[in-house]
Amino acid sequence: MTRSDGGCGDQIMQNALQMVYLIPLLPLLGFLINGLGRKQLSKPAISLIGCGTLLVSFALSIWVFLQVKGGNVHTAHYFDFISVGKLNIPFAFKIDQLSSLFLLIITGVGFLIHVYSSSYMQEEKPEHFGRYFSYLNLFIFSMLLLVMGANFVVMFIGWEGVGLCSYLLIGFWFKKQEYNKAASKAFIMNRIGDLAFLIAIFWLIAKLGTVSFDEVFTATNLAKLKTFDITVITLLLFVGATGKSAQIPLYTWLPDAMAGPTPVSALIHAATMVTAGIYMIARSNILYSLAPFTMDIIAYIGLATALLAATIALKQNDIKKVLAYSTVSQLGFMFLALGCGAYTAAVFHVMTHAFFKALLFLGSGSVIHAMGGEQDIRNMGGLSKKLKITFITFLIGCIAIAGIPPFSGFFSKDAILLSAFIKNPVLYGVALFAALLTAFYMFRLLFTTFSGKFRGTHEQEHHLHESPPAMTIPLIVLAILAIIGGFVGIPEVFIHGGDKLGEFLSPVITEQEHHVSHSTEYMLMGLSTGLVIAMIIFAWSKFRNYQRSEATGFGKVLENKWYVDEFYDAAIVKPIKKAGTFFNQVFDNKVIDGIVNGVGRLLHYGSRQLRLVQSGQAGSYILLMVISMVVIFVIQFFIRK
Amino acid sequence: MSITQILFWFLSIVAIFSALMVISSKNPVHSVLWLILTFFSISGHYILLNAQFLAIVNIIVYAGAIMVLFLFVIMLMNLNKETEPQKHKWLRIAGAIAGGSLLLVLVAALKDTDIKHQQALVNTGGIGLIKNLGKELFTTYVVPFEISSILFLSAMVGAVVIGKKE
Amino acid sequence: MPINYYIFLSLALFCIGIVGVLTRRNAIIIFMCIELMLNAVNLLLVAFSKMHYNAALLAGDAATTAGTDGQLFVFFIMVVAAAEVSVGLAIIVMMYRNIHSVDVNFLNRLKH
Amino acid sequence: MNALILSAILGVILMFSGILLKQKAAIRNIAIAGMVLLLVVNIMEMCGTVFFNVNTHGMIVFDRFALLFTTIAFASTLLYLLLSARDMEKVGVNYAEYFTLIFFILCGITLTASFKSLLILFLGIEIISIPLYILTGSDKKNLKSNEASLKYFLLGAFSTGLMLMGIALIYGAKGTFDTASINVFTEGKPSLLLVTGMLLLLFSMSFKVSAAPFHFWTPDVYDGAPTVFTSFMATIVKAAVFIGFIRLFDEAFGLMQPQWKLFVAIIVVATLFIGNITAVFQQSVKRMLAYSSIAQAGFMMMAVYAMNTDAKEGLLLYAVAYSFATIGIFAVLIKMKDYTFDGFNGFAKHQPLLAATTTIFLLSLAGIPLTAGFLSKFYMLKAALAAGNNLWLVIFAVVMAAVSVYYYFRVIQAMYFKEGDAPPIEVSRSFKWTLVVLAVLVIVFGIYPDLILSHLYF
Amino acid sequence: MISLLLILLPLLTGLAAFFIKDEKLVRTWALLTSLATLVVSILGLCCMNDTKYLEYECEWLPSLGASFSLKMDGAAQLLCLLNTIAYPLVFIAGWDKTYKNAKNFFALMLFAQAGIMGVFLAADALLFYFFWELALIPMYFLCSQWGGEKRIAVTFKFFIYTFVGSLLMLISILYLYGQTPDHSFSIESFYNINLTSKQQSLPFWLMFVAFAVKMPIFPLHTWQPDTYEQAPTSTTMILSGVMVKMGLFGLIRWLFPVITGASFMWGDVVTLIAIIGMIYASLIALRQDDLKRLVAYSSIAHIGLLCVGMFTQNASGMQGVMIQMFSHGINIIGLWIVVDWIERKTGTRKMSELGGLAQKAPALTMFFVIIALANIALPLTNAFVGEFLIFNGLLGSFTQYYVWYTVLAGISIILGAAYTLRMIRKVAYGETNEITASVKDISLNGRLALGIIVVLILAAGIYPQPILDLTSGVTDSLVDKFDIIRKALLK
Repeated sequence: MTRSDGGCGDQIMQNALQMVYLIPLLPLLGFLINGLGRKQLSKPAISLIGCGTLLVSFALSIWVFLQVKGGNVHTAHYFDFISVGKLNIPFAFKIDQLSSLFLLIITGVGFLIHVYSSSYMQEEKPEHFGRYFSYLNLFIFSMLLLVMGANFVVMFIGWEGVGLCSYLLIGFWFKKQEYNKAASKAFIMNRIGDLAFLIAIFWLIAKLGTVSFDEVFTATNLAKLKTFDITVITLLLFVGATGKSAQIPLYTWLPDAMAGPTPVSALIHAATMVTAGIYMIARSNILYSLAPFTMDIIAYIGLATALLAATIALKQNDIKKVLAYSTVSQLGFMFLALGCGAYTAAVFHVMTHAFFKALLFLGSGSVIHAMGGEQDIRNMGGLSKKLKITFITFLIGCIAIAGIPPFSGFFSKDAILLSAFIKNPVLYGVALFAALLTAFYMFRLLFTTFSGKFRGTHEQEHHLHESPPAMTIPLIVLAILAIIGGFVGIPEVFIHGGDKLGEFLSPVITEQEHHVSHSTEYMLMGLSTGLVIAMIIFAWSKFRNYQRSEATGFGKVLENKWYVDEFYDAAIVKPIKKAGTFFNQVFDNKVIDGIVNGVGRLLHYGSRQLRLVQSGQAGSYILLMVISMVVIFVIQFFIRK
Repeated sequence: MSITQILFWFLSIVAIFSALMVISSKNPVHSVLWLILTFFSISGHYILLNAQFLAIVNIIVYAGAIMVLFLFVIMLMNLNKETEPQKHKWLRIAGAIAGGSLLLVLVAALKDTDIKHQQALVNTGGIGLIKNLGKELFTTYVVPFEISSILFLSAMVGAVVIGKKE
Repeated sequence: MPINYYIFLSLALFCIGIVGVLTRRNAIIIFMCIELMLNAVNLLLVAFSKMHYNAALLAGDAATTAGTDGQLFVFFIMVVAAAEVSVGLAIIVMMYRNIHSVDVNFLNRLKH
Repeated sequence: MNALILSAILGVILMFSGILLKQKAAIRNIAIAGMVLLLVVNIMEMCGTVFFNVNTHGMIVFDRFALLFTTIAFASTLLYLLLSARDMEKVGVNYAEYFTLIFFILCGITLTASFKSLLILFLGIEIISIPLYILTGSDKKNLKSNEASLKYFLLGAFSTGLMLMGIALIYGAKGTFDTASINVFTEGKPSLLLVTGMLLLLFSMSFKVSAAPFHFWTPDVYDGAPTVFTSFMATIVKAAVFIGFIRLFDEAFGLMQPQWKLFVAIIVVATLFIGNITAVFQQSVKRMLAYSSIAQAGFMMMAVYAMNTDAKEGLLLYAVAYSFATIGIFAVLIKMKDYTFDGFNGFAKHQPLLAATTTIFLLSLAGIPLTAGFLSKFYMLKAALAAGNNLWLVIFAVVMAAVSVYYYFRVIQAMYFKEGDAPPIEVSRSFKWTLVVLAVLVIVFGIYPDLILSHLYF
Repeated sequence: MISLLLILLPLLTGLAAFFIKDEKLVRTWALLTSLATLVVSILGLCCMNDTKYLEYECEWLPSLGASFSLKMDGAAQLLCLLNTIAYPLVFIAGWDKTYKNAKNFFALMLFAQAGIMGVFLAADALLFYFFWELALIPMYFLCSQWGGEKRIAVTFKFFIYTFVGSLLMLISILYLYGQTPDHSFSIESFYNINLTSKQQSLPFWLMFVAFAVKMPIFPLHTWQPDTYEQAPTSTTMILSGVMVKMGLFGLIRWLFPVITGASFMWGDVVTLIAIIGMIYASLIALRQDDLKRLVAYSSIAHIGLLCVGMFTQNASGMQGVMIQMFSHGINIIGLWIVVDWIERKTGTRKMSELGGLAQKAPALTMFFVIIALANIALPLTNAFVGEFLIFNGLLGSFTQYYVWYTVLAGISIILGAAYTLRMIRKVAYGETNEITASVKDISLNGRLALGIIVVLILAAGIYPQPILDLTSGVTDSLVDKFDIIRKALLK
């Protein structure tokens, strides 16, 4: 696994994995074709290209995965991206367990969502349709770069690339300025994180002179780093992650990002992009294991985010907003896991979450589709009769996220809770509470949407219909995955060696062994499951047939998301704008330019005064001459002596 | 105190007094007359300094030709006390102070020069005689002499240009 | 007579001339004052020439012509003065023709 | 020597031609021909052929420096005549006499450039001044002209008085008028008489070159004099007096630098300041040029200040750059009806060629590279820096140069960028071509000054 | 040979252009000649890249110790390439414009090119100063002849500003000349000057001010927005795309190698000023409504970053500057083309009056977005490489506050994203209004120019190594100089 020198050593050319560049290349091609030919191509052609390229790379990813499973991990080096002085940054891909797993998730879920989109976006004009698919492909491309990059810089390229795509896709319907605002907000908040990421990279370069994983994560290099450096670097990287993965304090962009088309929300803002932060930290777990302080920070931030988002989700009425906040909350769980050193658990949850959250989003998409663009759940209800498949799949999704065995969510969330318990029972308690809230608001959503009687307008009711197969099939597939997805990580307590995922990832992820008695483990599982079921029943009793009611008191605070956006606006945005106005109107014009022009004005004034000396009278001229003569004589004879 | 010294003091006082009168008398004609007196006293000094030739020339050229010219002009314009323009009082004072301070400064500066004890006034020596001067003028100083003719020419042409009626 | 006296005398005349220039407005008078200044210079030159002559004599050079140049310079000054006077008076007369005044401050178009 | 005598003769010839010939063209042609002859003869003397060999008893020495400068002066005068001789007709009836006086002035210039005795300097300056009084007043019916000539005369005579007093004191101290023997003093410090005389000479010379605080006559006289003659006296004459200035202070007072350097520095600063600052607010281009000539004098004074080889070369180059540019501008200005800045509005539309050349001249005056003006200023700064620890002076000069850009570019702006109807003026083809030649020369010397300076050495 | 040709070609063709009456003809002439120059510079880049072609020397003013010597190192080659690329782009983009008396316009443009080229090539201080001014004069005439309504005053201010600066530089040059062992202006003898850092301070500041005005660096920038706003856009492109680099190049060739000690000593101060300027300009850009002014202020911010990069005085930072000089030139020309098109078609530059161009002019919007994103240094665009290296250099530099400097500079990057996206949003997105409803998409020549620019952006963004290799020689030598000084001081 040593980085090749120059990239064309024989053993590397022999290595089949050298061909992985095809995986990102195909979506890139799709992007170019669809992007440039969006006027010429017809919709079917566009969707064919969009999905086809992705299908192929999905197939390739499976092949790669099998290769890796067969123990063939490889760093494919292509060319020197930047090489200055001692610093050399190659353009290289790293194919190992972690990346191959993510490859599967991205291409797989991505493919499904492409298929889904091809019918969901039917109403768009061809060129916008093409634009949509080109963006989507571009996103897949950058996401693949992100996970395949063999060093932090290539990773960063993808990192910013996905940010760009999310910007483009949130603002896809660019006629609506508030959508564009949301897009800009997403991009800028990501930028803040990215800056921290960059500084971390620079710090690494300054200390180690290299950024490639293979070299950074070697014992010799890590030994060079002082604890302080490691803490700073890891913290900075984590700040980067908070931007991308919507953690406190940079999470507010994600709910707004729901402005984009629903499949986009499913793909980017639920399944893949937002998990980039987790991937990055998991990727550099060796570094993090050396920075306990950072780990604590991560754990607390993650937990706080999980709780905060969950509380907010309780009172949201926009179906997508609820899902968005639940995403934030779930991401919080993942970070909690990371903070507790349970990297595998985090990755596991990323996977399962990708399944059920994508499922939920697509389901909501199907609902919105059916409701003719209506997103407010207060105007829904009783949809279960009309949208059977959607309802069932949605239900599965909810069960999965709520964490009821044997659905996938249960295993991953359980692993996380366990790790939290091991770190600190208090953490566990809070996390459990958040999990319960999750169950509650998810089922609130489910019941208000599907049960009870319809609360929308009549023509909406008349218009209600089940979505076409192109949309339902992905739902079904994802539903199946949401059910069985958890079986790759069955805890030891049930089956010895059930934790396939853990084994698979063990080469890249080193976790300290933890030991809790089986009884405790059983007890915890039972507790959580029981409470969750109780919560579901409570929600059922409360929202079986929903009555519209104004939120009051605390509920209002929650409905307004703890006024965090308002706070940011007042604390940061407004001052910056004020400063800009001040500099623009006062400082630049009056002060600096004032000085410059003042010199000119002074010149004029001096000139006007000075020419009065030229009185035009010979007498005064001579007088002045004589006086100056006297002065000079005095200087010469009486002063200079 | 020899006779020459007495003469020196006398002439000096006359010169300075008449010079002061030149600048102070209201009537231009009077100033001219006072100025002529000044020139005469200066010529007296020349004689004391055995510069006989210059003394004569001074009287002929200055007191004679030039001052008469002035007198003619003044008469021609019949300037007199009434037509005489007066400077503003303060300006006059300022001028007087300026000139006076210049004198003061110069005198103060030059009162102890390294040559202050050298004698100027002795009755010997004939360099001032026309013979010597002429010899010098037409041998060593012939070139400047010719050049001065150019000066006169230009002055003449100038007078023509300015004076000729159109 | 020490040379200092001559220096002071001519300086005095010279400065009187300057004062005249400064205090009068009649162009002709001003011009006359300038002539006075020139004469002061002449006097000084003659005195100096005499002084240098003496110095040379005392140095023991019996047939010296030291100091001649000074007197010749005076001669040239007179030449120049004459020329100047002719031109100057011409100018003054010309002005008088135009404005019927010899006041130097009367014409004051050119200023600032 | 050739030039000295020939110029005198030519003066006389023209004086009579005024009586004998009636048509002005003939007179003009004689003058120009004479000018060419003068130039040729002078160049021949540079090459070593001397026609008249008069023993000047060491009062006049035609060394390389003097000859080179006189050549420059004659060349500029030739160009000046070619451009502006025609315009003298407008001034008054005494057409021939004007040429006569100009030739006499050239005679004086030759003296001033090559004197070795204070007497010659004095005569030279007087031969320059007296005709100038006349030329200034030559527009007899014009009161401005009268006023100018009266002021010029009174102040000039006054400064002559100062100069004579200075010479007298120096004579008292040294007993000689010969510059070389003035410059030697055995006793450590120069005597008070000498210093006083030197300072008086400094004043009078500063007056003649219109350096502050003895510059007051300049704006009024340049403004009031007929523009044709302003052009002449502002350029060639001023340059000549400067040559006399630097010669005097190099040869006679070279060893007294401690006594005068400070005052020259003060004069430089004052001149630059007053000239540039006052020019900013002027409304008439002619008067602006008068002030600018003061400012340029300030720069030339830096040569006197520095007093080294660079300074001398630079002064020669400056004489060329400044004279050529100013002559060109004045030649155009004479043609204008309206001397105010607004008079130039839209000038470029009607007269693209004149505008272009004028622009080049203005750029040269402003000291923009590629023009002779830049290199001459450059030499000055270089010389001043080489003269010792005086960065402050150089910086000040540079800032003032920046100020000068302000008023020079006002003209360019008016000509090119302002809308206006400058009345179309008709100019002869020869005039245009002479102007172009002048502009080309300005640029050529700006790129390769050695064309001139290489003649300074064998 | 090559170097001489690079100067002579535009100069002579410019002269010739004065005599071409027909507008169409002179336009073609200008384009063709600029292309020829481009070919020459490419020749110098690839096949004739040997000192005997790249260097030229002949006698000029032996008495002054000045000679007409041209030297073409990596940096010079890069910038000459930029210069030669910029001109055809400008001419193509302005193909459908008409100027009153066009011949003067194009002639002056070509003169300016010659002047700029000379600045990049001159290996003699006096010659350098000559060209420095020569580049300025045509610009002055271009701006005040063909500019906007406030052009005269604004351009004059610009002229005075830069003129004062360059005069100060002249003093500095003269001072250094006095210190040269053999009194000569040639760059080698300038490199042989040895002064203590303290003695160097004055000439350093004198010279730096000149360069700072040109760049421009806060607080000497106030000429820039007005000038960019008033000048004819073709000229603005050259001003901001190429001329600005003269200042930076001055640092590279005339300040750092000659006055190394002071450059090191004052590095912190200058960096701080530049960073303040970056944030300052970004904040102002955030509040601009006028497109041109916005671009102008963003340019100030970017140039500030470049200056910071130079003063990191290590390989990474300076290499970053090298590539970023090129990138900034390309990108900002692209931005100007877009802005110019918008102004010409809508008659306004006010973002508040624009909007919805994405519907009317998708192609334009596409280019606009790509270039704008390049402007905020998105990965795989050229600017990313440059800014990455600069920031890396900054954090790795030896100033004791490097962390804070990096963070502060980073803030301006975020702000940069903010105002750029704001610009895109207000101009391209949203509903159309009566002004933008009738806009047509960009014309063919515009597409061509922008297309070339986008290709360059991506090419340099994906595979920047060639450029870095080109300039590595220059930066390495500079780094060595600084290392020596640093060791001397730290001892």
